[in-house]
Formats: sequence, C-alpha cells, structure tokens
Amino acid sequence: MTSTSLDVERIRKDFPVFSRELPDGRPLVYLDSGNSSQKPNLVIETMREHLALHYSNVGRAMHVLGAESTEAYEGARDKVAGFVGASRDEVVFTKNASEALNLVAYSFGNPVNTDPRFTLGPGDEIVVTEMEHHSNIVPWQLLAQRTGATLKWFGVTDEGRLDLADGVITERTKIVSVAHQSNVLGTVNPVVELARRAHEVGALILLDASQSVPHHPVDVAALDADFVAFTGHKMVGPSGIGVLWARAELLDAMPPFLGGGEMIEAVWMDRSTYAPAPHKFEAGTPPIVEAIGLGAAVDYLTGVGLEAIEAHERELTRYALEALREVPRLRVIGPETLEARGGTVSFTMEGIHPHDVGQILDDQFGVAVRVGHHCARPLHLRFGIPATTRASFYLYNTTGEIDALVRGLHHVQKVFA
Amino acid sequence: MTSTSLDVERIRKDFPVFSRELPDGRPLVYLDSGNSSQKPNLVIETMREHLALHYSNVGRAMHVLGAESTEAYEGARDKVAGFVGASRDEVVFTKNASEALNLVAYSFGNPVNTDPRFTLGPGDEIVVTEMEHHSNIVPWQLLAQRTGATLKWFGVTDEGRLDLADGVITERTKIVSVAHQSNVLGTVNPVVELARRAHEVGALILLDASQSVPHHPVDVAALDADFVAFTGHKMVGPSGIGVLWARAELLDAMPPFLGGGEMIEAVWMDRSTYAPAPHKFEAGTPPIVEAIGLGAAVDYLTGVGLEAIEAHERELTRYALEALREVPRLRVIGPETLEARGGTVSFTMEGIHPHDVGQILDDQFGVAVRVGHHCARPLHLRFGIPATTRASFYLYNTTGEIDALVRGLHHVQKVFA
Amino acid sequence: MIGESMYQELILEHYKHPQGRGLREPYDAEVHHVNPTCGDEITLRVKVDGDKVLDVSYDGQGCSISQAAASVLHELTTGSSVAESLSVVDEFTRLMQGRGQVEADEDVLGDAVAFAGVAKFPARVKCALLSWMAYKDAVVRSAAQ
Amino acid sequence: MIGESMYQELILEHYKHPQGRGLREPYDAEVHHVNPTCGDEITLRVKVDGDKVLDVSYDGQGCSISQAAASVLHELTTGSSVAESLSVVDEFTRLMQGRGQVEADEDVLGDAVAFAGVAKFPARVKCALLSWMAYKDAVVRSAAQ
Ligand SMILES: Cc1ncc(COP(=O)(O)O)c(C=O)c1O
Ligand SMILES: Cc1ncc(COP(=O)(O)O)c(C=O)c1O
Repeated sequence: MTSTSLDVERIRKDFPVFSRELPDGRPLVYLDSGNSSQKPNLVIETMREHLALHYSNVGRAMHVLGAESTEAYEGARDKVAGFVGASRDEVVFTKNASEALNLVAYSFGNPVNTDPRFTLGPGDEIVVTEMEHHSNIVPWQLLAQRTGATLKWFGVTDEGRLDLADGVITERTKIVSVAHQSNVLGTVNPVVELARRAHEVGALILLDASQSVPHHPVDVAALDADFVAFTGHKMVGPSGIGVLWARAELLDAMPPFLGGGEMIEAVWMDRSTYAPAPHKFEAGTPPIVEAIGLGAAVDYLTGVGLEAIEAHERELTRYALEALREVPRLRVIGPETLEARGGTVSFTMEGIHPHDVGQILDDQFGVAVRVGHHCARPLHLRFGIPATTRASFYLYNTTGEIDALVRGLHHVQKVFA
Repeated sequence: MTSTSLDVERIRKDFPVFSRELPDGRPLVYLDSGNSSQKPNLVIETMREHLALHYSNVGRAMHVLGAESTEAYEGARDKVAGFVGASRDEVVFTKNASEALNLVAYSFGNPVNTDPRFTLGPGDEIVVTEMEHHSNIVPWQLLAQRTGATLKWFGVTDEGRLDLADGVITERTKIVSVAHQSNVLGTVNPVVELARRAHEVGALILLDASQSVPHHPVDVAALDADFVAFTGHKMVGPSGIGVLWARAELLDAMPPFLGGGEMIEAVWMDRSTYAPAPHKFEAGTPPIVEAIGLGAAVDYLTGVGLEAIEAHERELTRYALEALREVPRLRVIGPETLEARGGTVSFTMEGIHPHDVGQILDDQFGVAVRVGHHCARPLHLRFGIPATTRASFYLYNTTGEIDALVRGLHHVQKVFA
Repeated sequence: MIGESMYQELILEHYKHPQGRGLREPYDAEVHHVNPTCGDEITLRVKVDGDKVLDVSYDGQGCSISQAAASVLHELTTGSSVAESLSVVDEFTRLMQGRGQVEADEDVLGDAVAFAGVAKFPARVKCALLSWMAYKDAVVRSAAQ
Repeated sequence: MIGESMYQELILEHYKHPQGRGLREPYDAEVHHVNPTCGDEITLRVKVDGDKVLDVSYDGQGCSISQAAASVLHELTTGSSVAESLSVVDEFTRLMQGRGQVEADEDVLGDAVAFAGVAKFPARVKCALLSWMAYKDAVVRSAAQ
C-alpha cells in the first residue's frame, strides 16, 4: 500500500457501508464513485435527525418546525454556495444534475422570453462535445428539435482530449455546454479557454461539473462560466438533490421553468408574477431533507479538505495507471498521464466483454466497477467500442483496492482464456 | 377525548417527532399535515439503513450494491403502484407533485409531437378550477403563454364547492386539470363527473391527488382519469419524491420531458431513441432513497389501513367543525358538513389577521397550523380575503389536539380584544 | 417564552391604538406598497419642508406587526429631520434582516426595538418592513419633486 | 459462491466453443437484433421444413452470456419441431424473467438450465434473451412466407 496525505483508514470508518460484508463473506471494494458515491455517517445522521425531530415544510410554515426546517434548508444553500464560491441567491436546488441541465436548456427558445441571449431558432447553434454524458446531450437534442436550432459538437482525439477545432463555436452559437471533467475518460477540459471562445462570440457557457465539484476545489467565479451544474449523490450527499449555479443576472433574465407553489410572488387566475431567484426555479416542496443532507456532505468534504482529497485521488490514479499497464491485453481509453485528468480510469480487455469483466470482478472479488457505456454512448461509438470497464476513485479508496482490482482482472483473463 | 377506530396513542409512538418538546417545554400539536406530514420510524429507518448499507446508483450498476439498490427502488414502484391500483409501468417517479403536473403540461404543444391529443395552440382550451393549488395553475398559465392556448376555469360557490357551470368544458378543451381534494376548503370534487365531461369532448383529464391519496383509498382505474399526480411528503413519506400515474398508452404517446441518462434507449450525437415508460420520464439519477422511503410509507399506511385512517379523520373533522362553531367571530371557509370533504378546515377570525393567529397559537400553545393563502391565492381572492388559518388532520391527530387549538383561538381573541 | 415572543406589549399597544393613522393633506408624495405573499398593504404620504419631516400619514391593512410598525414609524419620523429619519430606517432594516443575530441600537431605534423578536421569523420580517420601505420610497419621491 | 455464480462451466464452454456458429444457406428468414443499451448484436437465420427446424445459424457479438445463449439455442432447436422449440423458448423466457424466483423445468430446458443464475441479474437477462427473441421472430417470419 502506498501512503498518501489522507488518513484513509479513519475516513473509511466514517462510511458505514465499509463495515458490511457482501454475500459469501466477500469484502466490498467500491470503485464506482463516478457513478454514485457512498455516504458518511454525518450525512446519514443529519438526515435521520431532521426527519425524526425537525421536519416540516419550508418557506410557507410559520411554526417552530417550519422555522427549523427553513433555517436548515436555507442554511444548506449557504453551505453549498460557500463550497463553490457562489452567492447564495445564485444557488438553485434541483433534483439532480440532469434537471439542472434541462432547466438551462428549457430557458432557450421560449417564445414568451425576449431576452436576446435566450432566443433560439433556425440558424442558431448549440455546441456540446462528443465526450458528454447523455444528460448533457439529450436536453440539447430536444431543444434543437423544438426550436429548429442546430446542434454541433467538438470531437475527441485518440488520446481522449477535446479536439478544439476552429469553426465549431461561431457567431451563431448561443450556448456552449461542456463537461468540466469527463465521466469516462477522466479528462479535465480547458473550460476557461472554452469560456473565452464562447464569450468572444456572445454565447453563454454551461459547465457540467458533476464529476469535478466532488473531487477538486471549484470556484465558479474563477471558471468564468455562466452556468455550473452538479449533483449531490456523487459528492457523498444523498440522492434526490442537484444544484444549478448561474450568475444572478442570468437567473433574472431566464423565464420560469417549472411552475407552482413557492416560485411565485402573486398569482391570479390569468397571470402570475414570480419570486426572485433562486426560489423562482424551485417549484413546489423542494427536496428539503436532501438539501440538508447535501449541506452535511459539504461540511464533511470541507472537514477533510478538497486539496487533500484531490492529492489522494491523484496518487490513486498514478498507482492505477501504472498497475493497469502491467495487465496484458488491457487498453486504457483516455489520458495515460496525470496531466489534466481526474481519478476515473476506463479500459477494454481484448476479447472479453466488459459485462463479463464487471460481473466476475463483483462475483468473485467483491470489486464494484461500472461496465457499459456509462451514459456516454457517443464517446464509445467514437472509439469504436460498445462498452468499457470503469474504475473510479474517491477519498475512501486505497491502493490496496486497486491491487484487488488488478488481481481480479488477471482472474478474468484466466476464466476466459 | 373522543375515541375512533384507530389506536392513535400507539400510532403516535411510531412518529419520533411527538416525543420531542418545543422550546420552553411547549408540547407539539401538529395540525399542519396538509402542508407536509410527519414521518414514522419505519420510513426514517428504511432510508437510514439503505443509505448506510445498500446504497448505490440504480439501473446502470451490475454489482451487489447496484442490484440491491435497483431492487429496492423498483420494489418501491411496485408498492406505490399497488397502493393506487396501478400497473408498475404506469408509475413515474418525480421530485414532487409539482414536477408531475409540469411534466404533463410540457407534454402539450410540443412542436415535435404530433399526437392530436397533445397538440395545442390558439383556439385550444385548458380548463382548471378556481380552487387549485398554484402548482396546478401556474404550469397551465405558462403553457398557455407558450402556445397561445386559452386558460379557463370553473368557479367556486360560496359554500366552497365547484360551480359546475356548462360551457367551461367545450369541444375546444384539450385538457382538464383539477384537484381531487382542495388543500384549503377540504372539498372533495366530483372528479368522475368531470372525467365524463372531459372525455365526452375528447379532452384528457388530470387529477391533482396530492390531498386525496394520503387520506382516502384511491384506485386510479375507478377515478376514470388519464393522469393522477401526488406527492410523497404529504403521505408520511420523505421530501424529494412525487408520483405521476398515467395510462400506459398516454405515456407512450407523450414526448420526453427531461432528457438525460436512464431515459434513453440509444444515443447518437444527432439523435436518440427513448426507453419505454416509466423510465422515459426519469432522466438522470432518480431520488433513489426517497422512492424507497415512499415505499416504506406505503407499507406503513397500508399496515394501519386507509379505511381506518379515513374514518378517523372523519371523526376529527366532525369534532373540529363542531368545536369551531363555538368560537365567536370565526368563519369556516369551505363546506361546513362532512359531505364530500376531507380533514382540512380553513377559517378567518373577524378583525384578526391569520398571521397573528398562527404565530400566537405556535408561540404560546405549540399549535402548528398554516396561515396565509396556502398556495391558493386565487381562491382567497374569490372569497375576498387575503389569508386564512388552516388546521389539517392526519392519522396521528387527536380530538385533544383540536381542544388545544380551540383553547388557543380563545386566547388569540383575548390578546387582540 | 413571554420575553421571547414577538408580541411585545408595546407592539400590541400600537396595533390597538395606532398613532397618526389616516391619510392627511397636504403631502408631497404618496406611495402604495403591497406584500403579495401575505396581502398586507399600505398607502403612505409624506409632507417634507426643507430638511424637516412635517407629517407621515398612512392607511393600510394587515397583521398586527405590519400595522404596529407603521404606527411606530409615524412616531419616530414625524418632526425629525429627513437625514435622521433615514438613519433610523437603515438601523431598523439592519435589525430586521439580522436573523435575530444583530444587537439593536436602542438610542437610534427608540420604541422600534420592540420589534427585535420579529427578526427571528423570516416570514414576518417583510410585514415589519412594509411601511418602512414605503416611507423610504416616499421620501425619495418627495425629494425628486 | 461458485454455485451461485452465473458463470457456470457449461456457459463458459459454450462461449469458448460455440455450437453451430456462422451464417449458413439455405434459410427461410434472417433477422438482426440489437440490445441498444449494451451493444450486443445477433444475426440469425432459420431453415424450416414443414414442422421441422432444419437449421438455426447465427453470428453476433457481445458478452459471454449472449454468445453462449445463442449456442445453446442452436443445440436445443435444430432438429426439433417448431412447436416444441417454441415451448422451449417460452420456458426459457419464463425462467429469465422470473427474477430468480422461478424453478426451471430441466426436462424442457436441457442445457439451458445453466442460465438460471442469470435471472437474478436484471441487467443480464436481456443478454441471455437476445438470441432467443431473435429466433422467435425469425420463426414467425418464416411461417409468414
Ligand atoms: C392540492 C395540492 N397540489 C399540489 C401540491 C404541490 O405538491 P408539492 O409541493 O409536493 O409539489 C400541494 C401541496 O403543496 C397541494 O396541496
Ligand atoms: C458528467 C456527468 N454529467 C451529468 C450526470 C448526471 O447526473 P445526475 O444523474 O445526478 O442527473 C452525471 C452522472 O450521472 C455525470 O457523470
């Protein structure tokens, strides 16, 4: 085992799942945090206690429980805002990153909204990349279909980097939406450069930070983005909660998305006025306890320290890339160096289907990896492969677990020899 | 205290919040379940255990935790389906009732979709009622604005019943969206008759069952509706989870709403095909633990028995209507008999603003009621009042708590005399 | 509990016996403010002479907090200088938006310190501020004339 | 654990040494089925004579489960009657969709009982069924001619 700056054994004790055994006494080797992360006691207990003793609806209620819930819910917004260097009024709670991305997509081409930055029609262009998660492709396809706008994209090089060709972003581009870090390749994209190019032509830029915010210190101002989306369940927070950050001025300019209670100022039968952001985009009873759980997750991550987490994952990635190089007939899809990449390593094994790899790793070794196209089918088509096996690391992983993965892969090759 | 068919003392022990004291030793008298309900241990513990030991993303993962989470999540769908007499493929999980209502609203007037039932434009009509929650008004206003369709509504009588005038539903009506039970008046609407009228002219009908499913046995088939929306947090379930039920054939005919992971079949950069319902409408990582918590809530409610809960609430409502009649200068807004009404009682007190009523009830007696327009401002405008005080009952309430409310109201009158 | 309650004797006193209520002539500016979430309304007039606030008259409807706040506003502003009155408004606003964490300056606020308890109830802060924001608005408009 | 595993010796055997693989002539119907979620594909041909299945030939790519299932399909169907083979398909489908709760009828399924363990993995059930659904489709089409 290689030691890193984190006291991983202590951290693992915070996550109750690591105290369980899988059926047949297999230990759990969880290398699937890119899919969803495990939860520390702090998050679980914060949610339990709130549900048990302090729960009520927020905003509307004027009694003790209502005040306690509202304070906890809005306090979570403060925490999340602080975590990414944002102002609290710019933090919109959604149910996941996908809702956040769709919210932005639905802001464009709404005939009711005349702000020129958000009008969209034939001739206008939307730009994404070939390495996006489906959640950052399909909303834009649907938008293009509804409005007649054109969807364009940056390609990906053989090394798994963006091919920053000229002519993709043009004077006709209205919005550029791109992953901060790829959920398959691990590649960290040059988002500041992309923001520069987008702003140069008057376009807006949205960063899908689902895979970066959990793993690196992220400051939304420094990224020079207009919108940033991320999701609670990948950052040791609960399911059911996501975040859209946007510049206040843009939230004001955008039309409402979901209509309903809490997003209004006044309602008559024939018209309504809307609450200021962020509430304007939070229709109905929000994921109250989930936001509070995300606040606890932010406390937990901050307590450990994002820099330390980043450094630890870097060590794990270095170790994994080296170890996988020793496995015969294994090909890493994505950057093979540590430069501008995070702790997600995807690979293929010659002649063996990833589904078989994943199942045997799980079945025989308790190693949980993800297999398939990881909601990035176009990227797999680009590499001419139907699927990959993906190992993704987080603060609670050890080099010993990477050893277990490698042992498992050798066994897989024996089974299918 | 009046005894009813439920063993309320035993039930109250299942809800940990009733073991707490409010600041200054006040007991908690929670009469705000119409806003959001409290949670039993079964729900809290089911969620805690899942988060601690079985959590992972669903659908996509092929390892033990992934299988456990997927089974629990899809098992919750089975439970919810069973609870309302639906087929599992017709149960879509959303984040709340508001998202469910918006999902249906966004299905109309989408230029990509040519199913004649869902086309919408100038000349077409949308019908709601004056007693709707904002979540069943604003989505339709936004839809009307986007498409040029006309929004119409049924009025409300002085007694708080729907004024079922002719000429509201016409040959031009495409969708009728109406509350099964009013969240202010307690009125249960004649939804079967409305469904008949809607279907007669070829329109679809959506029932906002947010206030009925938690309190009465509901069988979606018997209601003869096309869509039914409800929400987890009002039925002893967690926040962050709602339900849209729709006939399978309609879910097939509707265009996708939110795009992203898990709602697709195959994705290319320039087009996608979609998964069959219900997954087609569940983009991204769903509220996994929240759905599982809702499944536990359904187990809990089923264990107690919906008929027994309904009978208990009926007793409470009878008791409350009688007791409130004794309070001077108090006026109930809504039906004053038990006929076709649920356990929600709203009222005004002459010369005293509801905000003051609510605050003193809470401050001095620990009685939690809701004050304001309860997200039904048009209904309050109809009655010419800015706000009401609302007491709403559930399985854990007692007649003793209604006595406490009445004592509190007498005190309020003394303070402002 | 009684001490914690936001219904201080003084607030109830102002609610039951509002000072200076009613719309009066002459005036330099009239404004109408509404809190759409709870329906509270106020119509407020100011009469200014040079730097001196000669009269603040008002009418409105709403909860005890919003009504009492208007009465206290009338007392504190009428007869003082415009500058002085605006600094009272600023201090009152700071107190109300302090989420119960801010210590009130009694020298500046006078009777208005009775509202300190309201700051802990975010839903009620707007009620307390309604007339004060209307006053600020009216003063600005009167100066613009 | 070994007993629970879905990688029965027999499945691996069929995967490594597929029976009847390759597309052959003559045939009455050819179908191409794809599982878009995982990319598994199969092209399958049937040659039927009256009530008798003369040949089931196929080619495809995918995981061991989908490939082995095609091999077992070939063995169980080639040479049997159409009606008999379709009842095997039905029994196999019932087993696969039984979420691990269904007892397999070994008399009907023969070697295909080795797939019982797959039924517990919803994500893999489609892999196992790919070729069997393709076969059913092909038989229907051949009858339609
Ligand atoms: C009748 C009615 N419809 C819709 C809603 C909205 O539900 P949710 O807040 O869960 O979106 C509510 C409750 O707030 C309601 O009472
Ligand atoms: C890069 C990226 N974008 C978006 C998403 C979607 O997030 P969610 O499932 O929370 O909506 C994910 C994860 O699934 C992701 O990895």
